Amino acid sequence: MNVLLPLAALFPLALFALSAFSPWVRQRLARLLWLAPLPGLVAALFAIDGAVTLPGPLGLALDFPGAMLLGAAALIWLAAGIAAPAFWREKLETLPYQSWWLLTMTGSLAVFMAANLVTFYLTFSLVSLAGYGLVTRDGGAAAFRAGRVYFTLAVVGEAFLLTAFVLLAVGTPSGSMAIPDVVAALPASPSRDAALVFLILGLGSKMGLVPLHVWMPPTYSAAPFPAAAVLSGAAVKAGVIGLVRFLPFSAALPGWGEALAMVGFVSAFFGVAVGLTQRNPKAVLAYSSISQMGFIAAVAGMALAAGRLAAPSELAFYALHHVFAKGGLFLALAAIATTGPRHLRPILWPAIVVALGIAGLPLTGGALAKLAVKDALGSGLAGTLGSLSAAASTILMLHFITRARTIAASDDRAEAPLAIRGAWWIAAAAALLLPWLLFPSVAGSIGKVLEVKAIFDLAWPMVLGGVAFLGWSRLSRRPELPPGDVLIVLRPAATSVRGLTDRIARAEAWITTWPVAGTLLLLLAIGFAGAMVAAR
Amino acid sequence: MTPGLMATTPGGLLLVLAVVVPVIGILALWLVRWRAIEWVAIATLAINLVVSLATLQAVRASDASLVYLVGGWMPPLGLALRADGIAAVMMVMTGAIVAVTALYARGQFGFDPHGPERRRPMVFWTMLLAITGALNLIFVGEDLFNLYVALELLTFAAVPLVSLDGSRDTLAAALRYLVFALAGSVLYLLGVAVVYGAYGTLDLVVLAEMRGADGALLLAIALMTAGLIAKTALFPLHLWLPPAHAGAPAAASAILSALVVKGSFFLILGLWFDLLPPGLGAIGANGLGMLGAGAVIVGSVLALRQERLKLLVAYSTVAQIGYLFLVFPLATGSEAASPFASLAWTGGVLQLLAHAFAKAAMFMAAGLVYEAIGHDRIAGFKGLGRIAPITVLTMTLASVSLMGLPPSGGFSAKWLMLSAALGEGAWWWAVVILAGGLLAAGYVFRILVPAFSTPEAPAERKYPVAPVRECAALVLAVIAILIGFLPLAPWPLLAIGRIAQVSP
Amino acid sequence: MSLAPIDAATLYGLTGAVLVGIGLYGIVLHEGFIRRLLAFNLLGGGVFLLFGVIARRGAGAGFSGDPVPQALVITGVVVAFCATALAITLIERLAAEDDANDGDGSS
Amino acid sequence: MTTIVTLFSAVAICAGIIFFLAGTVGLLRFPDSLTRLHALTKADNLGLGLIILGLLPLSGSFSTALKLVLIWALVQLAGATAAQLIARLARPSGRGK
Amino acid sequence: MLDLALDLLITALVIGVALWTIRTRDDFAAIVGFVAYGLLLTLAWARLAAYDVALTEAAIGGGVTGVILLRASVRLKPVTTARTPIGVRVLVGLLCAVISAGLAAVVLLPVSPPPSLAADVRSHLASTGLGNPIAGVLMAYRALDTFLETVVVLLALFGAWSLTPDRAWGGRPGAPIPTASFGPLPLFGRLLIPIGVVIGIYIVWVGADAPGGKFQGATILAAMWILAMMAGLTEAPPIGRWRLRLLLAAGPIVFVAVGVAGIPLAGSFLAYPEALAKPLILLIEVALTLSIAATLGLLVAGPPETAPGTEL
Repeated sequence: MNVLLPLAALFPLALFALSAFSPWVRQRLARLLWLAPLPGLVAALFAIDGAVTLPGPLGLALDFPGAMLLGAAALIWLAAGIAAPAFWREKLETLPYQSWWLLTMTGSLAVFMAANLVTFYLTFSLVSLAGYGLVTRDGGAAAFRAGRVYFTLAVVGEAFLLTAFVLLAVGTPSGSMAIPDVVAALPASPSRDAALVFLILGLGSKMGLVPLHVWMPPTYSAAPFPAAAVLSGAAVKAGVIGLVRFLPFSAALPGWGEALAMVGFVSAFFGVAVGLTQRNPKAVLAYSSISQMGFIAAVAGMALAAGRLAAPSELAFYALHHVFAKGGLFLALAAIATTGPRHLRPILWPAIVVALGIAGLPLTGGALAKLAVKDALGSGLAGTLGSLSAAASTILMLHFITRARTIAASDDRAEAPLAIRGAWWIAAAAALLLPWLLFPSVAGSIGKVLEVKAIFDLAWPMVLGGVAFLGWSRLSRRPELPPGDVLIVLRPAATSVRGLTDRIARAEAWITTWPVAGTLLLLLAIGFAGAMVAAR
Repeated sequence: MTPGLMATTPGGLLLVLAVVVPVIGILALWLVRWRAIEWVAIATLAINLVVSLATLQAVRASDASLVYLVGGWMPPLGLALRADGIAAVMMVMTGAIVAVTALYARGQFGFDPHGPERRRPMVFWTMLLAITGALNLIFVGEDLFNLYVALELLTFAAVPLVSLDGSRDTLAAALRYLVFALAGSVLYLLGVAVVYGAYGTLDLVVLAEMRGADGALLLAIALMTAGLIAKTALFPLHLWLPPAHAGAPAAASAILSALVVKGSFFLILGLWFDLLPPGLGAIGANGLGMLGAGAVIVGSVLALRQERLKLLVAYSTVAQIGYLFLVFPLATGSEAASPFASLAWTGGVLQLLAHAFAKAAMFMAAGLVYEAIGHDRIAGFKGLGRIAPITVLTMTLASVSLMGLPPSGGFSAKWLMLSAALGEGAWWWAVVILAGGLLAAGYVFRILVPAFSTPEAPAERKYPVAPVRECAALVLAVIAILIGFLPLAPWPLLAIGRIAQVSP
Repeated sequence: MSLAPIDAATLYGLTGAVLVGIGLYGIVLHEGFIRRLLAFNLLGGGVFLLFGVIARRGAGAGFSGDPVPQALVITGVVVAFCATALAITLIERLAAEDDANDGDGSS
Repeated sequence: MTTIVTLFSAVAICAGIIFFLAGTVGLLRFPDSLTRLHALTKADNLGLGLIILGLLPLSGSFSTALKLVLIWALVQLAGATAAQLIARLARPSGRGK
Repeated sequence: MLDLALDLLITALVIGVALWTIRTRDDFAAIVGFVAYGLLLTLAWARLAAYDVALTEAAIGGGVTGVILLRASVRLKPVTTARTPIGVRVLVGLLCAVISAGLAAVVLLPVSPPPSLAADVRSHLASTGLGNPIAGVLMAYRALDTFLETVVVLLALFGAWSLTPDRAWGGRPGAPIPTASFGPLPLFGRLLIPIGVVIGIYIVWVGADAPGGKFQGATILAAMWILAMMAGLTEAPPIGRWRLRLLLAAGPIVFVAVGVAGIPLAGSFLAYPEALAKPLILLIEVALTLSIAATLGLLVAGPPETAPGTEL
């Protein structure tokens, strides 16, 4: 049963190796890409609580929250794998497309199974760096510009995470690298605060929490649809599993908890506010991701403050729904973009239900997700903020639906290929139905969902959101912001950095002239002599 | 000076073989028929690898360093050879990389067994053996003047490799390298003179026992350090490295970048951790650390800006050498029992090893790319993945180690040094290491992304390349990755027999 | 740390120190490589003088000077000569290449 | 007896030095290379000869004296050859540098 | 008192010539100055009673290096060096002064009993069968240094040969010199070379017990060979010739053979059995002399420039 874990992680890698070295496999693999995540799905279903140590510093283990997210990620990869051949057609038979697709998949599936710091860091970095290949797959100036921002933030985030892990490892007296031991030793370790700061920064850069979200909107709006689907669906959840695994929920840390919750809520509302100013539906979805990830961070924060042991599975459950909802909506956009107005209805109506589900439409998967995390938020200020964020999400989703309709194909009889529509329907079904199956094992009996109070708690934010949206759509002139709002501010920063590198290069050119280098050699000789004599 | 301490140990003869075998190889190379020169060279290097592996085994078995009194004379009068744990590891590294480079370079440089004798193969194989012998002597030498002669042997063997193709630019680069290295070795010789003037001996063990701490020793160590960092091309003094290493042919630049610069670095380690009394090194070590930090930042920024692959990899060497010098502040600052048991010491050695293998693989891959598409301008790398998949795989694996992604040697080194830095609270070194990692990811991706991207016009391979040469480069890259599978903790092997520990 | 008596050895030691200074000055500041090489040989002469002083002061056991540093100097002079020979051949070959390039003007 | 010998040596060496001086002044003052050659070879050889003559009695053993004479012979030979070569070089190119 | 005056004079001369060599703007003048500097250094070494070193300095430091520099100066076009700004010159001058001051301090403040290995050398010299202590150090105590040094010399030659243009590989070293049978130089050659060879061999022979030795003797022999080549009396052998390479490698080969033989016979590498010490050392010295003389001669001649087989 343990063998399923390495198989799930290494199967896509093996396919990558095969496709890299034999053109024969490469032709056939294009249509069979959806097979790659299957071992992951099987592992998620049957290998829960499995653990295996690979040679060297690597090791895999799977617990219930990990299994949920692994299964969800595998499913969305499967759906995207079905849509990809229809979307990219013959381009998918070339090495670059397959290699970046399979590498990102390896990283994004394995990150949920990482058992120790090194494996988690490897898989986290792999999904980030390989993601760059997916983002810039179809080329284009916008894609490469977004890719540069994405790559910078990915590498910076990875550096933060590495610092956090080193601080965690240094703080663990036993010196073991396994995640449970490290997290157990965290509250008492001397470098706890620094570790938590860098952890939040590292995972936040992946999840798109506000200061570090600038890469998400341009990247998702520039990336091709299947790439955007898997990146927003599965890849972002590497940050969520990070929170689930590394936050010490057993020890209540009110200070840190509230701080994280505050960042989370700021991201939630910021995402909606800027999302409303976007015209491109992909950008709107990107901001919806920022908002949802903010909400998850807020829930995690509150759970950390209260020291809630059940938080990991609740967070994972909420994220599971988000995988299907967000990944699915991107696939829906792919379908909408290629269908004429006449065939739009069978794609648009499920999109509306799933979109509103994100905001917590009663009886949908989203509602279950909201209910699962309601206890963690508690009834105080956080609870009301949670409901307000649901209302905000409603406005954003309605905005998304109006925007989504505009990108429908002009040719009336155009019909999206069945593969893309099929993939969307799979994701939609998973978003709506799968939470119902998993809810009992996460947050108690189904009955709770059907209580009048629960439905009312979910309904009033939706109504409030709807009314607010009507008011909003009446506004004649609405502000316009390019995707990646804060980027405008950062643009001059980028040019100044380039200026800095020019200056460094000029300085280096001057230093490497013979007289200067010779003088420096003499200076260093005297400097060392002085330093040592002074130390005496 | 306790006589017991200085007696030839059973495995001692291996040290003599390590030095003499390459020399015999050189002599044989010039006397045998032209057809057989490659076989003589490869046979010599194979024997050398076996000798270094035997040395490592002997050191591990006896858990003490091997000693050999040359000519039977006891230092300070005579010369002794000593191989401690770290020297044995360095010898195996050198032996392995040189052997694989020999396989990579077989049949190259226009070597036609049935044709007339040609200049380039004769020079390449002679200098390759000379570099191996010189490096082995640097790792096992114990007398400061003996090490000076070894350093000169190393420089005289490296310079002709730089100007092997005889073009004007490589000649200028070789000349600049030679004269700057000479300036460095003269400073080193000054230090040797001052040491002998103050203590009457040049043997490191005898000197370490004297526990001298007066001005003369400090002046000597300062001069020697300055000379050696000139030969190691540490940041402000790296003017000669990029043109030299980029101009040399691929096999040669692999050896130059991976091994030659490490020889003089190994001596600085010996000076600072064995000869210098513990308390006095603090300020100087931080100075070296700052230079290393400068190297990491400037080297990486320059590498990011290069248009040609070999220059990019050469500047990457400048940056990765910077990491090595972070060992000084971290090891002297650590509270571990001795600096050799500290995380930073093992981290430094791992960085040295991982960089050697990864850089050798990268330069060989650069050579293969040049042969495959006729140029090494990075802009024109589109579609390389399809033409030379094994070469691109080699570059990817080597890049993983250079970037410091697990499970590679580069990552283990980065992890251990970060742990040392953050453990000691010296967060600024940690910032440097991380910044270096970011920039390394930057310049590495600059190579890999075009290699993996689809070209406009379907690119095709210009010249066929023997698969054994691609596999040779791949083997080195895989070793760089495999080093990452070693445990992430200080290696006891590296602390065996250090002179500072042996003498109470 | 008594001051050394002003005798031949000390005098030549100071000469050596001054020569080292002059040599370093020449290596760093000269433009052409041949002049830098000259400065390197001056510098070498100075360093070996320092060894000579140590040898002279170490006289004893019937020798007019400690033989070990003298042996080091002999080895050092030969190694320095080899370095100069290699460098000069490089300089000449570089000059020949420049002429060749200037000749066909395609430098 | 010894005083006469030392007196003789002193006189011989002083004469030698004077000739050396003359040669050097000639080297500096003469207009072109041929005349300078002339001054240099003649004056210096004679100067050296006188100095060695002066040194002969002071040298301890006969072998040392012989070595001194050999040195003088070598300098003569070398000086003459060098002068010939430089002269050949200087003459065809007109009045020399 | 007179001695001190002489030493002061030599010191002033040496430093004066050195400064002049650095300051002068004309390269050729600097080289001539350097040759003078080399000879003055020989005087300094003689005054320091280090006669072996004085011989070496005269032969190799002043002599052969001067010849190579002159050979190079003929080929180089005078490059007008732009004067570096005064500020940089002052700074570098200051730094050099500081380093000189540091070394002067080390010289002026010596360790009270001057450290020396003279006694150790004396006590073990008998077992090496050599009279000259420096030969003892070079050939017995630090034999590894000397062995490596011969390899360095050989490697320098191979390095110089590596700078041959590809078409000229296998040709005769150095620029082609017309073979002349008359004129002042051939006459000078015919007179001097026999004497020179005899003196060279004598110096090698006497080196075992008195100042002299293989390097100095080999340099004289090499000088004679260079003179013969310059005078056109003999032709430089093509570098491809096997006998030449055997001659070049003879020194190190004999050294290694005797060294390795030392392991079974005398218990350690480069150790000499008690009875056979002197003959073995002399054997090595002879072989080394031949090799080093050939190597120095070829180094001075320089790498081949004309393709093999193109006779003038």
